[in-house]
Amino acid sequence: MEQNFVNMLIENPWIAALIIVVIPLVFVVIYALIAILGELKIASFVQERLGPMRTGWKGTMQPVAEVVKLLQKEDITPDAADKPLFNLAPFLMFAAAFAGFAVIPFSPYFLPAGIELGLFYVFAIGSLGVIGLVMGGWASNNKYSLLGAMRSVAQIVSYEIPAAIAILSIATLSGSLNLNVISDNQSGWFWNWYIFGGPGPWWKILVIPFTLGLGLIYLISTLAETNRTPFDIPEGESEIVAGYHTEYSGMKFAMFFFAEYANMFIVAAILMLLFFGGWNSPFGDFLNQWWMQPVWFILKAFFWVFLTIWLRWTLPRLRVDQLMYMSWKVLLPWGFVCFFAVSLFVMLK
Amino acid sequence: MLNYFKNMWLGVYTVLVGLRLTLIHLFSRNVTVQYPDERYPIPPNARNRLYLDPELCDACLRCAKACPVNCISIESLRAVPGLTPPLKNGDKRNLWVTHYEIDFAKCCFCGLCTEPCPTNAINTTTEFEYSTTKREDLIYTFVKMSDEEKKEKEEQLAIYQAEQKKKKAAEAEAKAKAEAEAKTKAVNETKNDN
Amino acid sequence: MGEKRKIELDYSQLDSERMRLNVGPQHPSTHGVLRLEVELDGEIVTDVIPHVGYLHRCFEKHCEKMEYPMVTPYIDRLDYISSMNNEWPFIMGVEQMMGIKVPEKVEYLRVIVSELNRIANHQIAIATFGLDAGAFTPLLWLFRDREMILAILEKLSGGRLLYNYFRVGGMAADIYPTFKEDVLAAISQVRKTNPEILNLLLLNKIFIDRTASVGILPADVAINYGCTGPMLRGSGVPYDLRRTEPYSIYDRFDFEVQIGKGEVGTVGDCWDRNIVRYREIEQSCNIIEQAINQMPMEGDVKEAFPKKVRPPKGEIYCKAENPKGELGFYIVSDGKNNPERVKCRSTSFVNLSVLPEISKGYMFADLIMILGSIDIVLGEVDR
Amino acid sequence: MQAQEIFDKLKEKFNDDILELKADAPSDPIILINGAELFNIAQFMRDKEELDFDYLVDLISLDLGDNLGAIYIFYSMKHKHRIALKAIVPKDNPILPTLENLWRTADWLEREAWDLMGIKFEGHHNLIRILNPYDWEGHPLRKDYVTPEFYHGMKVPY
Repeated sequence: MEQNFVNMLIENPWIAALIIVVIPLVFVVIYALIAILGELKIASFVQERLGPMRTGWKGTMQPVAEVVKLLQKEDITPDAADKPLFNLAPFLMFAAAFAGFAVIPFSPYFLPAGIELGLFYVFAIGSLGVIGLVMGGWASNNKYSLLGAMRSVAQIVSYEIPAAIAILSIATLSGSLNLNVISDNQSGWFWNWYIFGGPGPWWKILVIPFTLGLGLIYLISTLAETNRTPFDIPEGESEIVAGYHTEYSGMKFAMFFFAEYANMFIVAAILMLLFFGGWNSPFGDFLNQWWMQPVWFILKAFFWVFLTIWLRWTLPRLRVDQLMYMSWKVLLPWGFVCFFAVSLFVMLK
Repeated sequence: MLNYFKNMWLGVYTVLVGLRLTLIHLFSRNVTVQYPDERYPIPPNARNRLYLDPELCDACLRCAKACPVNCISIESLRAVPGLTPPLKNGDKRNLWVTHYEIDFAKCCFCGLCTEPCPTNAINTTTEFEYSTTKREDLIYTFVKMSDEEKKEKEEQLAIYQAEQKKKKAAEAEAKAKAEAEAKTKAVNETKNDN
Repeated sequence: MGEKRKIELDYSQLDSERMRLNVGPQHPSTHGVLRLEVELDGEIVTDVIPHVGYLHRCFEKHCEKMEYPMVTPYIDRLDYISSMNNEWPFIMGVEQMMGIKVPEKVEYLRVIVSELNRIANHQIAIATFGLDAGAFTPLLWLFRDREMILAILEKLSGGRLLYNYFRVGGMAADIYPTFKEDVLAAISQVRKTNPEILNLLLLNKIFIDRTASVGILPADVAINYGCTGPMLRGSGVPYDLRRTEPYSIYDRFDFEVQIGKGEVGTVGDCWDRNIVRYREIEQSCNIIEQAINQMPMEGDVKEAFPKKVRPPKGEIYCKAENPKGELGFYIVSDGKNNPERVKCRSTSFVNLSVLPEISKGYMFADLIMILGSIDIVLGEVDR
Repeated sequence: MQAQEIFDKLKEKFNDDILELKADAPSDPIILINGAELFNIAQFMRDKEELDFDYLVDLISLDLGDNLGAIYIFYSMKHKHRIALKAIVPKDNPILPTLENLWRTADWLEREAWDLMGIKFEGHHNLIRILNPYDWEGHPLRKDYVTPEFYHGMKVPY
């Protein structure tokens, strides 16, 4: 299977590589704008408001206006800040988030880098963002930023573990770390998705509760890793103002913002690839043409985005110790239980 | 251990209850009033910007005295009876308002000034959109007599006062005379009695 | 390597320092311009020093220069969330000094408007408390319902937030024709949407985890600190001036004084204080319903206006149950047009003083919740 | 318990320091006391079983011309009665004992009275200004207070 349609179209490898890099970048920007709009509009509809109504048709251009505003703003570096680190942090964070896109297959014909250890890579690179976060929090020379950064590190590091357990289980189930292969394994109807035990004999229904549990565990961990409510403690505005990006404004704040949204897409994509059939149509061969596959993939990722927004406007925020409790005492033990059950199933199959 | 499971179940259950509620509200009617296009109905008795009808004001200073923040400043001049047109409601005008201004930057919109007004000259209106970029623009001058007019009125008043003074003096003289006459008369009478 | 090194940790030698964090005067959740000097050991609060006075407006000094009717607009601005309740004790005090008996209709109208305002205040208190916990949606839902109440009060008095509606001897304006229907509609709306708030926020497991057994205020400490209102009732003391020393016509209504029972945690925790507020909304609805049905619709509200507000020589302490607690005015009159001295026993000021006592040893996030559960308005703290 | 009974009870214990009872309605009943003995009287009122004033409602400071006055309002949660104590101190040496150790609420109330009226509370652990800025001069609620023209270069009367 050829992994990149761009390579097929363009002879020159350099230009092709450039285009391959630019496509996800453009995608991230468009995706972030749509996600921001969704956030604004869903929030306001839940709260019986109308939300932004004056920019474009029914306020659809609001995110664009916000980004333009952010870019126009004065770039402020506080006097007491550690300037090199302060300026580096947002870019590091964005770079880390963006690097994850290298192995995300939008469709079988578009995989920027077809490395075999894709799952491992995306997980490793995802943790790098924490450094940018700590850097920003520390270099701001602000106590609120520092508190936010510390909370953030504790949170992200703890929640990597349940997430890793969930990923490990799926790797066991599929026998591969290549995201394209994992996705390919789940082709067919939606009961072949790994959240429903993956393809297998009829008695796989025994493992379905455990895979569902793993899906839930991974979902909760992704919420925590992307700092979404109810785990938005690092930027809990009522306590520590804005957490690690208290001192950031303008362009650098926009970088943090985009990094966050890029990160959100990565975790959503992983969730979809591992549990929800990736780029496969849920209905067998129906609408499973090559041009529909990326659409399915993006639609599924947007469903996750909708879910997080829905949760955000429903729930209050947890406290730091309760967050840790949830990670180490609830998600991790149950993750292990599910992992053992899945392993047993694989051995017996 | 039981508590552990109970907490977990409660956590999941209450989150689902909340999600159900927010989902219902996601599709319910929105209550936003899109302000400059649509407007919230303001009741007629709303206490917003004050309005003074200069034709009704008699400069009795009751509004200025009632104001808790002293935002009303009034200057007045005594009116000459006979030469002065009456108020709009037909009452006699005792004083000319030469200067009447309200500083809306100070005004606290309590409406206390409207209550003691004998002629309902000062009133609250429903107008609330009058923000300006300069603080001076918030000082509203309702009456400002030009210098010539003021001078004219002052002169009239001076003449009138002079006349009055004369009259008064004449009266006083007449009175004194009358009294003196009465006295002498009385003295005469007593004399006569004797 | 080889030899195993013995590790001895002497914690007193460990180089650690406590962090002093300045929360406020500009901070998203200090409910105004309150400044808290917080000493943190990691995330644990070891000391809190509140610095108040950023909004000091010399209320008491102003009162001495002002005639009695001119004081009410200033009182409105003390606790701007519940202005109606604020005006009542002052006006009542002046009336008692002058020996004015207000008409029946005025008494009922006063009860209705202040209970409406109590609902509005508690809605704000619960909403902002939810906001401190990170729940944004209940805020907007509660503001939507509050809007109906504010519309009624606006139609009555002409002001939306600062009413200036109470007068010595009566009210500034009579009721409008559809008053009864509007009030009943507002009550039914509040009653309909209240369970939603309960389910979405107050009974949510995360919210309970955040608030239960946090900021526990035992009853004796609460009394010793002079806390009143939902603060004290949350600690299980049924002290409500409407019931213990009924003023005006509160003895005619049937309602229950709500106290915290510690259903999900300990008696006197943040959750208890808020559930008391939540239940008081329901009780206020009951009172309003009874009052609006008993209220005489005819009659003049300006009947008992005195010619000149000039109380005789004397002094009086007049108190009323503000949504936040006992609000009292000590008025000293020397027979002139303006008071000799007005002292305001502001509820928020006294309630806030308990913050350092109950927030030590909790986490920083809990401090914010405790502060939110006290329900302060800085306009009243600083006067 | 009625005001008269409370007065009698106090008179019995502190005969000379309890001066008089003013109970002309509608004003609240006020017991005039000797300021120097305030702490002992207050302690007696709090701890005595039949009185049991566990709640200090308010502390009011007054300017009485040559003297300063302080009025303490007490309430008993148990017996549901109310009484006020009034102590008068000379203006040039306004010292009262602190009640901070009996009722914690007195902490802030006394700070407020010190800040605005300038009554010194002896034994208060932290008698600093509370509503005014910490470096403000004078006690604004006194009748003879003159508002300063400038505070740190800012014009004060607007």
